[in-house]
Amino acid sequence: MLSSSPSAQVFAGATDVVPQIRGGRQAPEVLVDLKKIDQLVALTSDDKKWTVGAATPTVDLTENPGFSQEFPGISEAAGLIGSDQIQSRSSLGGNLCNGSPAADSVPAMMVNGTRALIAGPKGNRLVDVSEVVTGPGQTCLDSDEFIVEFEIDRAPSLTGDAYLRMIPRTEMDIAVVGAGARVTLGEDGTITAAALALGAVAPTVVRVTAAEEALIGTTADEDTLAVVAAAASEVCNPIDDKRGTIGYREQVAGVLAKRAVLIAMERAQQRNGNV
Amino acid sequence: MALTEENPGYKWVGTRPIRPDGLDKVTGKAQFGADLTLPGMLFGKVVRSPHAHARILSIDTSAAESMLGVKAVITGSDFPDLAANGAHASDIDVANNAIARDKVLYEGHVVAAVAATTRELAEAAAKAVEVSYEILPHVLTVDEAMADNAPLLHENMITKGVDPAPDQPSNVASRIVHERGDLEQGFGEADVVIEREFTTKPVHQGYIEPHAAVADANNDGRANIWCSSQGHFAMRAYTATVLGVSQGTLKVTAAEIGGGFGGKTVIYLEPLAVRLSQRSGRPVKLVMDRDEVFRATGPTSGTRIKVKMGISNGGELTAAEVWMAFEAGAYAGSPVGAAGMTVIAAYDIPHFLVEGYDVVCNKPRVAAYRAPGAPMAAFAVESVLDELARSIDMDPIEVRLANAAVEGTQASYGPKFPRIGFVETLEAIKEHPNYTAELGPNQGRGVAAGFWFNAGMNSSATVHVNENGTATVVTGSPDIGGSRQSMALMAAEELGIPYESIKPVVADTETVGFNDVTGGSRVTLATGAAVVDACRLVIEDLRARAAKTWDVEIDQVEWVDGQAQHVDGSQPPLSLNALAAKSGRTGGPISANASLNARGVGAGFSTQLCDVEVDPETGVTRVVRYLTAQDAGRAISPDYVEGQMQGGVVQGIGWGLNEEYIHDENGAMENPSFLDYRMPVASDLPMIECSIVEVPNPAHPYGVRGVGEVGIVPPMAALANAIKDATGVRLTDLPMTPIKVLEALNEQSD
Amino acid sequence: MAQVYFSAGLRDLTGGVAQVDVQASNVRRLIAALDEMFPGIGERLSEASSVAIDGEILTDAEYESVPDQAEVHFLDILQGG
Amino acid sequence: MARTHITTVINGDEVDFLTEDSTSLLNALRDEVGLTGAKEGCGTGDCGSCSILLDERVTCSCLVFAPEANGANILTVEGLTDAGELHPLQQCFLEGAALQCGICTPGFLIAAKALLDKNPDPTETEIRYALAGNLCRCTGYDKIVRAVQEAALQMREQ
Repeated sequence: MLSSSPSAQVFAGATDVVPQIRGGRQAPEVLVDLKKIDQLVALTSDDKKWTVGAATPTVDLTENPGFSQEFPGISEAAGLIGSDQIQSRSSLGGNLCNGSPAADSVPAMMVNGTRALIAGPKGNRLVDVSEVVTGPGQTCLDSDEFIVEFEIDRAPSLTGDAYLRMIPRTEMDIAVVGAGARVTLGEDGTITAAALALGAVAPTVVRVTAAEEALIGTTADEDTLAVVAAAASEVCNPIDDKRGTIGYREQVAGVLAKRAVLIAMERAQQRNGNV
Repeated sequence: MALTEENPGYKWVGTRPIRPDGLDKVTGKAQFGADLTLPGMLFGKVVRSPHAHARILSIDTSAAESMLGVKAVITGSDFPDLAANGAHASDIDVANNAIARDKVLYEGHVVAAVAATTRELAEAAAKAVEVSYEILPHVLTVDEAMADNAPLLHENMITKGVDPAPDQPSNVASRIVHERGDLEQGFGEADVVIEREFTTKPVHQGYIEPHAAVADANNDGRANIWCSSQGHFAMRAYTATVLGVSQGTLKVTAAEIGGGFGGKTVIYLEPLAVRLSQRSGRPVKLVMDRDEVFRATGPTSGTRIKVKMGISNGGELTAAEVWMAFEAGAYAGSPVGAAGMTVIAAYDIPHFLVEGYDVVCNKPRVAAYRAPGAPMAAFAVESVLDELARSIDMDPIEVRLANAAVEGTQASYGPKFPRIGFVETLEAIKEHPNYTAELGPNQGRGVAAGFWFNAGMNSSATVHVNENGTATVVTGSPDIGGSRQSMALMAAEELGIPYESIKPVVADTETVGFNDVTGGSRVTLATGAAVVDACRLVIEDLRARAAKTWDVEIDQVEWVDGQAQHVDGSQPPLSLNALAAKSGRTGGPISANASLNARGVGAGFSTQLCDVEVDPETGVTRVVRYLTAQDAGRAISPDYVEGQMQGGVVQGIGWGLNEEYIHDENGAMENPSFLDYRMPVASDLPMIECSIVEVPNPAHPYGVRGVGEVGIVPPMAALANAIKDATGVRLTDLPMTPIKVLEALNEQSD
Repeated sequence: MAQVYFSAGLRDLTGGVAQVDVQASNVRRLIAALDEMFPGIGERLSEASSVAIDGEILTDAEYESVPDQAEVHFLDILQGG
Repeated sequence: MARTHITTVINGDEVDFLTEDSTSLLNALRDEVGLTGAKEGCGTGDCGSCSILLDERVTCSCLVFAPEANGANILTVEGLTDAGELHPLQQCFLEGAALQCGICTPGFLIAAKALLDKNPDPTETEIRYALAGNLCRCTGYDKIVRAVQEAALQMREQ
């Protein structure tokens, strides 16, 4: 159906599509409700991974105790996408495919190595979430493709993640800066693996590899965190817009990066053994 | 009824019963502006300018008109040219703002409107109207508009209030000035002089209900209008002016109104809906979407204000010099006049000069917003006062007490104050435990005060006694925040019957005498006084009927607790019920009207205390505690007095921290949505603690002062003073966003 | 005699005079008397101002009586929200 | 464009209506079904005035395509009252003066019901965050939060 109608628009929660159509920014001939496909609205896990249907309402993630304990960062990011009203409808698939650099769930998914299963007439392909968005509003999906589900490998023990964002209010805003972090600790309490991703500071969500490398082998002590913050600020390539300035985004990216790593550390220390 | 301050002995006034209109509002039955549907009704849509300043070269409506289902398309040429008819300048501005003629003056200015059988068709037809523009250079701020050689919005605008009158036109509509004493002497007597410059952005009233109007025109030239507004009599007058018809041809019914705060005292849609209805022969509904509300209605002015004040080491203010410029938007009429009158009115300052400018620019025409003009002025002066108090190491309440206006103080705007309650609000804050509560890390505390005149104006009320002894109280003041409850409480008190026996009604323009707008915090005072007068006429009539029944003189009859009593107790009392049941025998139905131009307006004062916590690494400010003390004169309905106080404070918090109009370089608004125009949400706030101060207004039967507006005056300065206390940085540019706070903190640490 | 005060904004019409004593029984007559003293001020006062008599601010007050010794100020008309 | 026939259960009653595919559920409820309790404050999901329960989940009806409601169970503010008896939230909003102009009230009542259905004993902070998707410009939220606290207490005691 998607291939036959060039102006077809798929939607899950439609929280962005409805206003776009109404505001005249889109005029699709066909609307396809992905929620009607069972596989797209599901949340399951096995020994190896969690599978999240791309159109699953984010409230299903935040209200799932198992998922939320294992990936509190993804859960809290999902819980920041708009109000309770929005979370009844919003989905990881929609949040990602909008292509917004400020999408809250994307840094959280990225630091957890999330993969997207993309379906299309030429068959299915599995793509790392970090490769889906190619620019503001742009994705690697062809117009006849859509995301079916996300796969997230089970978190090893002594692993924790976190997502923080800066908004002027406490709710109902688009992130001015977002930071997702994940660390895994060795038995000695030092970091053996680290991931850090920032939202709203560049055309797409960016990984802070310099910070990740700096964290390895440390306990995220103050000196290391200063390096993390500096690396985070350094990787930013933001714009001045109505929501924030370049200088502010760079500075606060460092602050949130540091804070997110600390929370992830704390969670990692508490999570001994697979949930 | 004798009124004593301490124990008025009221049975209903001052109680907290359920509001008369509440049930309809919690069950979804209440009919707001957009809720009405008439048989055969069409949907309208307005075509708006995408340019901030442009000449309209041509409008081609043919494509829209030829669409199936499109029933009418109108443009400015469908309305009379008031300028050619020699109308008053302010009426011409109202008409040109309702629909542009030759020039558009802001993005969102109306250029045409359509009516069609469905919402979707109307939107498509609006898009099909082709307007050709010659884009003109624009000015967006007072600085740009006042610059030499600035592009002019109105080629014939000569500044008023300047002597001699300028010989060249400009974007400055008028200048106001207030002056007393000798500035040089005053600053000479000061030990500390502080001078600061402040800027504020336009902010919107932010009512949740977009403007809506339904019009149904008959082919005899008459038309019915249903709309949500703060004054359906005013809507009738403005609409008649724009249409060039007699007011008598229009009947306006007030829908329930979903918030206004001043922004619904003006017309936008009503004349368009009537004209579309006339052209199509069908009822037409016009409803704005939120984007239109932001781009084309409200807001209040952006400003630049300079304040210089002097104080003695003993804490006495010696002099003040204020310069301010207010954006009026596209047409003259910013609230700079009120700002000039209120800016230092709360204090007794011997030497001052206040100068203000009303400046047009290419933004939507400003509309009234809660104590129009006073909040920005207070932000500046109360911030400087805080700095002065710090500089002489004086407590912020004490410095205000030392200079506070009291009864007999010659107000800066002229007359002497009658009995006012400013000092009492300051003392209420000082005595409250919040004033000395411990502050945590990164927390700070700020105090600020505010003054607002309040208004009186014209009101009418009718009281009908029903056959069963209940009463209907009819007024023409749209109820925006619970005024039907105040009317019912005062009527119950007067008539001596239960509150539940009173049915308050807001009637249409043909059913009750004239009422000015619900604005200026006037309804409980002025319309309330009309209700009280009408009740007293009814009581007079009831006493006469009891006297007739008992065959005695009227002076032998008293009205006590809802019944007629013979002064010597020689007759069994006659209840309202009994008198109503037999009214036919004593002269017919019982009812009375009262109309008045209200007297005895009592000034309003508010003092507020704000505790904030500032994240030093992100600049985010959170309000952790808030207390507001306000003189209500007498709280007829304490629930809704608190509601006004809390609502005003929270609008002020939004104004102070996050709300602002953001425009791009082309003069288009960048944030016309509730997502990016950031009004406070529930999780941003603590409880707003209220201390109702009651210093009765001696000139009102129940001591009422207006309470609706003054609450929004202090919050921005209270926040700025608290941020200063928490961080050491002084912010002078609203809103005090995390970005600005962090920049200031960075500068401080450099 | 009522004491009439002119705000700074009106003083361009009074030649800088800030206060005068005027005998008039009501506001309309007061304005007429002032217009004789300061030609042109009458129109300005009746068109765009409120009046405060002994501290009470009134609008549309032309028939309001002016007590002997009253303190009278003319003010700009205000708009409320 | 041909209109689609939608069958739903609204406030306990089976209701059919016709709609265009791109019409929002809010407009369908208001224009086709005649239920005007849900209000449009923004049309973009930012104010919550149009809140309904859609299959028991709180949702902005302005962000739902009307055809999505086919087969769904909908609760609007008009359905909160049970055989003329007010829901405790409605009663507490009235008694606590938790409304001024009243335009946001239907949305708040629905959002508060969704909260209390899930969490019968919320903290003040939980209430404030659960209601953060509902804008009120009149009250400053104070009396609304208190009314929800009171209703929660009454419902727990029942």
